Amino acid sequence: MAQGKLRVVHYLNQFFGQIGGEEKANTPPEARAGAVGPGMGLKAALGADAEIVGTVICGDTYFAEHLAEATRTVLELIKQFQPDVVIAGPAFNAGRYGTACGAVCQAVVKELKVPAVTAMFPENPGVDIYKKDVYILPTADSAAGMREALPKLAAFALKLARGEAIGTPEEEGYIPRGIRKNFFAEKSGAARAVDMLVAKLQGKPFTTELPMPIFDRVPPNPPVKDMAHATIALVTSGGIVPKGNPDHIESSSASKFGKYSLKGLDDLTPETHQTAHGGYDPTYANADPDRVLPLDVMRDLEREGRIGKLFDYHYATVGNGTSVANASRYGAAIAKELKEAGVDAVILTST
Amino acid sequence: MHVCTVVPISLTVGANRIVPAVAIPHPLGNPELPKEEEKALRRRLVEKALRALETPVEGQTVFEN
Amino acid sequence: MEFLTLTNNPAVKEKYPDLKPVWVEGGVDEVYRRARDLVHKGHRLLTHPLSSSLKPGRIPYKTVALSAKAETTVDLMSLGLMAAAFEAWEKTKPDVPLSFPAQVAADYALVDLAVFESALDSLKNAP
Amino acid sequence: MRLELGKIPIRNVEFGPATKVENGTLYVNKEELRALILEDKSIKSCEVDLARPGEEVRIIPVKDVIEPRCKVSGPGGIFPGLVSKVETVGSGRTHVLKGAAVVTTGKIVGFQEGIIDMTGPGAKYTPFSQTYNVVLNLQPVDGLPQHDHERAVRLAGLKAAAYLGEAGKNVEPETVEVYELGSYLETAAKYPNLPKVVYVYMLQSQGLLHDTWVYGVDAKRILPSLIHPNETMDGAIVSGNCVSACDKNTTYHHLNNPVIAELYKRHGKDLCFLGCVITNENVTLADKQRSSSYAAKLAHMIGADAAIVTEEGFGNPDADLIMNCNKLEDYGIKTVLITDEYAGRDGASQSLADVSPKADAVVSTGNANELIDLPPMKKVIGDASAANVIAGGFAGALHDDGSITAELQVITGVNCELGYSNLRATGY
Repeated sequence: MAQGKLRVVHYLNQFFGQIGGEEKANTPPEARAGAVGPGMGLKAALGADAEIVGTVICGDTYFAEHLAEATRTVLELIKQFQPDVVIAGPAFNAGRYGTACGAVCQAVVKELKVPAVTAMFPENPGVDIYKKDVYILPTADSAAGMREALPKLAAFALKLARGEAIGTPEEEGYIPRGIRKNFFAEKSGAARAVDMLVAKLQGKPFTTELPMPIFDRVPPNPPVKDMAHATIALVTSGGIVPKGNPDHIESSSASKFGKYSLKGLDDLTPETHQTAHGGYDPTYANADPDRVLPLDVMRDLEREGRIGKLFDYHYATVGNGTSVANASRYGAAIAKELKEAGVDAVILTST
Repeated sequence: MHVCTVVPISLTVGANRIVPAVAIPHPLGNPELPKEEEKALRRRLVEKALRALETPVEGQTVFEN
Repeated sequence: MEFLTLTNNPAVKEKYPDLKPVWVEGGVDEVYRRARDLVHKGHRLLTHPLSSSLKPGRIPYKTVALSAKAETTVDLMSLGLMAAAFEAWEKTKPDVPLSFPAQVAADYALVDLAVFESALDSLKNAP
Repeated sequence: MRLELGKIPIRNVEFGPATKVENGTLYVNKEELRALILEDKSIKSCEVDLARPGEEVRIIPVKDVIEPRCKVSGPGGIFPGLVSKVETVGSGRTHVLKGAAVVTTGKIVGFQEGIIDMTGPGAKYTPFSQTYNVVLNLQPVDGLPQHDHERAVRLAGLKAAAYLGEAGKNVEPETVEVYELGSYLETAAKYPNLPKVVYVYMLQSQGLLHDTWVYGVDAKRILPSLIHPNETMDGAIVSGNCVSACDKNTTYHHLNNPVIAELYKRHGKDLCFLGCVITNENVTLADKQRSSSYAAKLAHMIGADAAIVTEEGFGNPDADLIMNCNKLEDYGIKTVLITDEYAGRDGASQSLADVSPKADAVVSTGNANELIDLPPMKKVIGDASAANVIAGGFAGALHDDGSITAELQVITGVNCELGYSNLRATGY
């Protein structure tokens, strides 16, 4: 290997690592010397100054199901190559792959103190989870965007490896991380305010320097046609969990949601359930958790045939100081599971 | 379908079918009522939620009654 | 109007026994928790829960005034302010428990008292 | 109202037998100045020190910074209602010792902030590292209550600035700027085709160490009022703030309000500057509602099409800022806000305690939580132990060698929400 070249390590899943498709998604982490698959295109884009010294590959399912262990092993394999920079993906719209790329890059930055970059479709769930800690470049939603993505990834990785300053998302093209940083502008705040005001008055474009948080809008679902045969699920942000809070859902800024069986239960009592929520006085919910999650009434309605069936599980998280990004992620994950389980409609209760 | 005490928050976060609830610490109950009446109140709210789910909506809709 | 004063500030308790302030044992977050629970029950915040230009996680004392009567509906603005106050507390809370030299603690008590007093006329005269 | 502002550049400051300005140097008769300050029997001692740009000097904790000015002609005097008689100011002629400043220091409460470094990395964050500073270190008589202590230090600084300003009375200014605005009707008639702009000027008004004074009146006692921009240039608005150094408006800032300067600059070109509405930031929500409604109504009544709103402080006043914004926009008045941010040390937290979709045009003066390392200085003016309290959990840590690691918040003027400086934050 030529001396003085920047050392790049590439992370891929089983598919792009040319091990196989979904049937190989359980493959544990392994390392190869040199470039593999899209690494070839990346190599060309990196040019003469850098070299892909190794590729680490892990199956998506394996990574998702052994998160801590897989991250540790992948990290060890990456470390052996002594990289100057790590590139993961691109993952496009593959959710598990995107999440793995984010997790790998986050660990590389935090544990190995080596810069890392990944790329994926902006709506990949990996984006919301990791954008704060990791540089993520936006890509198309499928591998058709590979040719466009690789040169951008290569150029960004070279910048990182050389220790060059990374500019704003607008300048560099990465997905905004939501981190506020100071710098000295060319004009004073007052002069910028008057410029902005004049632009606003003249109907010309202007960019606010502090964007306000925005919330999603979703189109409404069609109504449930046959309630007597529908499966209805209960979901709550009011923190109703089995007594003892087995998943240790945090009382505020929840880092997870829980899924709990309602099989064989007709009524929630202080003996069986409690609230994990720290955002309101828990006395009433603890005395009778049905006040937040109306299981007793749902069972009555199920018996009477008003609804077809109450879904066997309820989902719960704590909507107290939980970031919008996390809340959306839990919502998406819960919705996906419910859809796969054939649930027709959901009653979401909030405190 | 969102059963929620603070309707404006539900509107802000984008829920489309909204049923206003009783109070923040007890959205589907009222500890001041006798047990049976409280359950009847809860049932009325859940039935309202089911009716909301059966109703076609164009956009965000609050089911007051 | 009649109002309800929540405080963990000994200076407020001492100077205004007539107001019968509700004493809160604990830090600013405990005052916030009590205020929030009252807001959930329909009381309205009368003073802003954040103190002037002080970080809530870095100060020992806070006094908050709420409407004495609970309404049947939750006041949305009060709710939002309590959420913002908790967020600000969370953001500024110290890694180790707060401790202040006696004189500094007394100064904090005085400033909280002064901020509360600057609201008193408005509170008493409000409809 | 027409004001001639004569600027006398100051390029050095020295002690001397007589207080005067000569060839750009401000000479200060230390004893005369001390005697003037000590006329106030509540002040036990007053040390006068000088701090020049580039010197290895740290001033801590800073209470206020004031620019020396004097009235040459026209009604009233500098700082009406506090130093001069209450008379409407803002017309005639005023002289400014440009480049000089009075800095008051002295511990009023144990958690007071306010650092000015005359050199090193901290210097580029405060405008007062570039001024020739006459520093008053003031100690009160024993047992003086903090309210009286605050007043004594505030008045001492104003008196000193007026005293030094007198030295420029008979000096020929290098430049004379003219600021003139007539009545609202005249002004609007003069530029019928330009959008009418009003400046909504928020003043911190929450009690001890968080107050502002207008013609000697405590701003928390006012209903929002109209004020002619020229009045601010003669010291109609004075700071009584000394907590949250980064985003308090010092009296110097009020005298040199950059929003007023910019609006004057653009007046008659792409906008028509009508004037200012001052409003407060009180403790009760009823007061906040009343003041924001009243301020927006005044802006509407004088026919504003657009407004710039500046905040003072953070947290609690974010509510006033957003109320002002919502209510102005509800009148159809296009609004731009200037605020600083408290986004946490890592910049990842929500910047403001209140938000609104109507706040779609916001200028940021930077994240006050960002950390900075301030190396030790050869000389510390003021109360070096104040830094110990900063270490005591307020915003940073004093190290053994005298260096300080702190949030930017401790530096005077760094995030001034009048938009005085160039610092801003952006999303990464």
